[in-house]
This record gives sequence, C-alpha cells and structure tokens, in this order.
Amino acid sequence: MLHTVNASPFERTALTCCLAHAVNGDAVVLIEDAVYAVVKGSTASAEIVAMTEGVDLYVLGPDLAARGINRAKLIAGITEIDYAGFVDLVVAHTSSQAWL
Amino acid sequence: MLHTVNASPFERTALTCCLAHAVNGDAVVLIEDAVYAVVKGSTASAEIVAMTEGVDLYVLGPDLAARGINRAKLIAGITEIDYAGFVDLVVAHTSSQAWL
Amino acid sequence: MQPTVPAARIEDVDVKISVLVHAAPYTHQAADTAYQFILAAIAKGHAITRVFFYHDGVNIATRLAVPPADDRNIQKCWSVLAAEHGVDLVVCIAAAQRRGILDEGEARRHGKGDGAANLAPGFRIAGLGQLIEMGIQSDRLVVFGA
Amino acid sequence: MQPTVPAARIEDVDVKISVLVHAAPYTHQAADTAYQFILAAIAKGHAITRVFFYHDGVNIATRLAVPPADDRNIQKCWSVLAAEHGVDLVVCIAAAQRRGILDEGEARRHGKGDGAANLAPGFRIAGLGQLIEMGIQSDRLVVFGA
Amino acid sequence: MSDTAIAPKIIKKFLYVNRKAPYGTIYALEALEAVLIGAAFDQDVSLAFLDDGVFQLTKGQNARAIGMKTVSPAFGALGDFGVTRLYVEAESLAERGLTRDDLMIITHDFENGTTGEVPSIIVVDRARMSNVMAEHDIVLTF
Amino acid sequence: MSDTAIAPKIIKKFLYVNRKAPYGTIYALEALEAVLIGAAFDQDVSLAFLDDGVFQLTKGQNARAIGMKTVSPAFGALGDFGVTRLYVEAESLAERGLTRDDLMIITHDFENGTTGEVPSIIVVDRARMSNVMAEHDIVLTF
Repeated sequence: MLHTVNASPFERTALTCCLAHAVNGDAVVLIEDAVYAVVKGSTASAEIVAMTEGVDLYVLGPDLAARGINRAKLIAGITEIDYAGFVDLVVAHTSSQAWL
Repeated sequence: MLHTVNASPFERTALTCCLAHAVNGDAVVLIEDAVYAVVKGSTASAEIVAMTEGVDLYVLGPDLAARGINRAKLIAGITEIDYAGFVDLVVAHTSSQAWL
Repeated sequence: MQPTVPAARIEDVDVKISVLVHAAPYTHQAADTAYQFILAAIAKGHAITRVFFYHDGVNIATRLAVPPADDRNIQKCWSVLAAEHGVDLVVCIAAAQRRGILDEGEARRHGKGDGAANLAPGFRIAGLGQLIEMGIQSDRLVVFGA
Repeated sequence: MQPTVPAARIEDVDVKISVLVHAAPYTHQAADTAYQFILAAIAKGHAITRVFFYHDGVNIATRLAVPPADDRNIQKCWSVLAAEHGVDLVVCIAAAQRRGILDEGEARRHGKGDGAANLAPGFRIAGLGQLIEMGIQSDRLVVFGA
Repeated sequence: MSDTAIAPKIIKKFLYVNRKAPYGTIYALEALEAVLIGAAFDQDVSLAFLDDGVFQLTKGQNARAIGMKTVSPAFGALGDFGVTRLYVEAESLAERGLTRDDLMIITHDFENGTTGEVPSIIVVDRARMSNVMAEHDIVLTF
Repeated sequence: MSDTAIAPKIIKKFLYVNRKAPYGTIYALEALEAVLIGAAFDQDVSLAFLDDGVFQLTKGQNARAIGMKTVSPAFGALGDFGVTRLYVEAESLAERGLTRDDLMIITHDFENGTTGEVPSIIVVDRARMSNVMAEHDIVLTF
C-alpha cells in the first residue's frame, strides 16, 4: 500500500498516524508541507528514523525545491522523486491512502 | 492575555504551542474541536494538567454538549462557560490571540 | 449552566468588539462560533465595530449557496445579523477576487457578465485597510479561523 | 533529478487513474499537486478516468475567481486540462450547492437569476455516484486534500 | 438518481476512512453523505474510524447549542443501507480517554433473514486496522 | 486606495503572528499581503514567526517547480514599508533543524537617516516571544 502525507509534522499529527499504520513493504510519499519532516536534525526526522523500518520513504523533489530544502539537509534513506516518479509509485501499488 | 484554541489536540499541535506560550495570569479558552482536550484519561488532558499551572482554563459548554461530553468526564480545574462567558473573557483581557 | 468568569474582571458593558473570520463556511465551525459569539456580545450590550472576512472566510458571503433544508444557512444568518443589528460585514477584496466572490462593480469590471455578482445582501467588499482600521477603532479584536 | 522508483515495480504503461480533490484552491496546495500529478500521469501515457471534486474542492470550479496577474489561475489550468486532454471534471452536486457553485440548471432551479451560474467551462456538476463509479472503473484512485 | 442505473458488474471493496472529529469540520458529515449514496452501488463497503474519527461514534451528541445538525443518528441507519462493518481502532479510543461504552450501539439485521440484530461496530487493534486498510481495493479518506 | 485617507490619530501596536509554513497553505502569502497594506496606516507594526512560521523566512525558496509564486522575496521589501521588527523564535528553529544561518538576511535602513543597514530579524527565546505577544495591543493570527 502507498501512503501519502501532505501536512507538516510540526503542525499536524497525520505523519505520526500514518507511520503507526504503515507496515513492512508499504511506501510513504511525503508531499507539500510534509516534506519538512525529512530535514536533518529536526524533531520530526528523529521520529521518522525510529518508525520507518521496512517502509520505503519518498519525498517529492519539487516541494523540497519550493521550500529551499537542498539535498544536503535530508536525512539518509529517503528517495527523492518528481511528479512522474509519484505517478510510478501510484501505479506500482494496488491501493493508496491519503492521510489528510 | 486571552488565548483561544479551536483544533483537536490529537490532530494538531496548536494547543501544545499555545500552552508553551501562555504565562502566569493568562487565560486559555478551548472551543470547537479543542474541547476534546479536557476529557479525563486522554493523552491530551495529561499534557494540560502538566502545562497550565498559573493559567486559567476555560471550555465552551455548547461545544462540549454538541460532542456528547458531559461534565463528569472533564478533568478538574476547568471552568465551563457559554458564549456570553466567552464574551466576558474577551472583554476582561486587553488582548486575545487565536492559535489556529 | 452559569458562566463563572469573575465579574470583577469585566471592565465595561459597552465595549467595542471587532471580529476577524478566516475559515470557509460549513467546512469549519469558525463561522458558526463567530456568529454565536457576536449574538452573545450584542445581547450583552457591546458594540460590534465590524466583521472582516479574510482567507476562505470570504466564501461565507456567497448568495449562491443552497445548503440542505435541514441545516442552517450560514450566509443568511450573517445577512440577517447585518439587517437587524446593523453589523458592518466587510469582505476582503483581494481574498474575494482570488476565490470568486464579486459584487456588481467587480463582476462588471472583470467582464463576468450580467447577473454574475454573487455577493450576498448585507456584505460589502473593501480593502485590507478596513481590517487595520477596525483594529484601531475597536477595544477588542477576536479572530476565528481554522 | 532522476526518479528512482524501481522500474520493476511499475506494472503497466496504460493504467486508468482517477483523482479525488478535497481542498479549496489557493488556500491549500492540494489542487496544485493534483494538477501536476495528472499532467505527469498523462505524459506517461496513463488515462485519467475522472477527477471528482468534493468538500471545498468544489470551489476550484468557480469561473468568477480573479487571481492576481502574477499568480497561477487554478480554475483555468483545470479548464484547459479538460479541453486539451478530455479529462472528465466532476463537481459533487451536494458539496457544490452547500458552497455556492451552480451550473445554469441549478441556478435557474434555485431562482438565483439570469447569469448567476458560476461553474467554469470544462467542469460538470453531478451526484456522488460518480465518485463511486470512478472508483469501480479505474485501476487506481488517488486522494488530494487538506 | 441516474447514477444508480449503471449497475456495474465489478464489485470492489471500498473502505471509507474517518479520521476527523465531527462538528469542528464538515468531513464527518460529508463522508457519511458519500457512504449513504455509495451504498446504492452494490459494492462491498466498510467504514474505518481511527484517530479523531472515533469521536464521530460517541453517545449523547447534540449540536443544537452550536446551531448545527446532529450528525450521529445517521450512523444508526447504515445497516438499512447494507453497511454493516464499522471498524474502530482500540488505541485511538484509549488515547482519547474513551472506551467502547462511550460509543453508540449500532446494529444491523442478521443476513440470513432470521430475527435478531448484530453489532456493526468492530473494535480492532492498530495492527488489525492496518490489515483492514490493506484488504480494500479503494480507500477513500475524508 | 481610499483606506489610506483615514489618517487615524490613535497609534496601536499591531503584531502579525505567523505560525504556518509557506506554499502548503496560503496563510503566509495572505498574511504578508495584509502586512504590506497595513504598513500604510502609520501604526506600530511587528511580525512574529514561530512554530512552522519560521519556514517562511528560509533561504533558497523557489516555487517554480510546483507552479506557484515564490513568496519569500517580498519579505526583503518590508523595511521600505517601515516594518523593521521580525521576531523569530529560537526554539521553533531548533525543533525544525534550522539555525539562524538558514534564514534570509533581511535588513532596514538606520532610522536616523545615516547610511548602513540594520538586521530586521530578531531571534528571541520562547519566554521573550510570550512577552512580545503580551506587549502588543492587537494580535492578528493567520
């Protein structure tokens, strides 16, 4: 299953809720304000490291660029994708769930 | 200063942010979905008890009633008000701040 | 239920209060809470300097909404408030243009065709300066949003 | 930047995708992300079964919005998508009525006056059944909201 | 409505995921409207309540004092529409100071036509909720 | 605009509180629009950035790839509008993995007309931010 999260982890609990339900083999795509979650040294990134074992984590590059987050600031283990890569992920998983 | 919070503490961090900035003598009014914060035994109520020393805490009764939360379920130290009481609080404080 | 706000802390019975509403009707409760708050303030003898609608709050002012018959009609509630209590309801022009809320002048100016204006009775469209002005002219300003 | 999704996990190059959009334009990025996602899907040769606008997402379909000249025009982006790629843009009738988005038939039926319809070109108003139907008829359904 | 005339051959498993509290936002109400319409389509429909969505099912709601419509009674009608599975997450209840007793009683008729009523609410733990989500073809979130 | 012709006698202290990230929602942009209009009113105007609001001030923003307008350059013009105090909360930065160096440099001219520029961003701790809020007559939150 593919999970999408679009809210800032500092403002909403959606990412935590998502990670609590993502299971081995699932993928999580962070889009929009959720991309702030993968900035190194943030309290959110610590949670992600702790909770995503066995889960593939993706982040939408255009949303990183908009927010001025360059790749050097990302925690390890994150795959950056563009909109086409997002489409590929949707196609690759039989179902998806948005954590709004 | 009067602070208002209207979001569920389980969905958003606004209440935590508010309580981190409320100082001795301030008042906090919980309205709309924020009223869920004062239900006894919830994780949010534990945080409230820990963070509201010296702060007057109010909850909007009509919002409790809508959500089926009766008074027996509230943690101690909360004052229930109606819309008129809310107006009185606004009048009684020279400024107010909404934590949206 | 009695409100238990200490009476000694209430300064005045004729305070000028202004209200800022940020959120879309129905989708968020903010418009409802603001409305109930204002009714209570008027009942207590306070004066409502102005209500300013910003962000998605401008959508409260559409005359085209047709909510289900068993639900409240938020726009009508506000229009009645303006008619019965003379409350000044100001919709931010910049926020309204972005979201498609136009009065007759705006609809004409942007070539939207006759009859296209969708601003409801009792509301007027004006600039953000009206927000600052109401802050200056009132004793209290309260924000309702989402 | 190269997307690094393993190619082996991609099942097909002609997948039917439907999209559900829940959030208001400008206020939330959801409408923008959904639009970019759909452009990318079309570029990859997938078919967009339908886009269904629900909750405040129905506000995307107003023809009355006049965003600042230096900003994108979200409604126009979608109308062009419908015109150029034949994407079926369906606005939920119940959600639209509540929020004041009406086509000509609805505007007439509710006595809103000539010219009041504010549904933009390329959108159509229909029932929630269209949401269920698109779920049944497509291979994938993606939700964008707030 | 002409929508119901489509009579699709395909039957998919639809899961409506409810994660928002009622009244503060409209999501609970409009999700329910979607469920009730969707029920006419002869699909396999279940509902999931987790996070703040569990508040939708609490007893004693009465929105009169805030000038709104009380949403909760409509859940009682779900059984008549053939919607008989409401999964509720145990951890979400506990975090909010709620127990099963705080929830409304929602039932549906026995499927085989014999008399008697079956509870529609199925309290599951978080791991089971993940499975429920994975078992569905379409996950609609509101 | 006729609004500016009012020329009020009263001068109040306005604080615009920014607690939302840019781009994901419109609040940052529309708050800035309000600040720029408000600056014409000869009031005492300050801005506060806390919680996700600190993201509004980060360097290197470029919203072209998401089809939106880049908001951040407009902060550079605040000084010209007489808005010279941007309070930024240190704890909010730290929680988000940010330091002062991640923020744009925003300056204004010396008030006494001598040449040179003064930084507009004032990083304060949480306790001081509470004081800043308390010191203002009008707190506008977006």
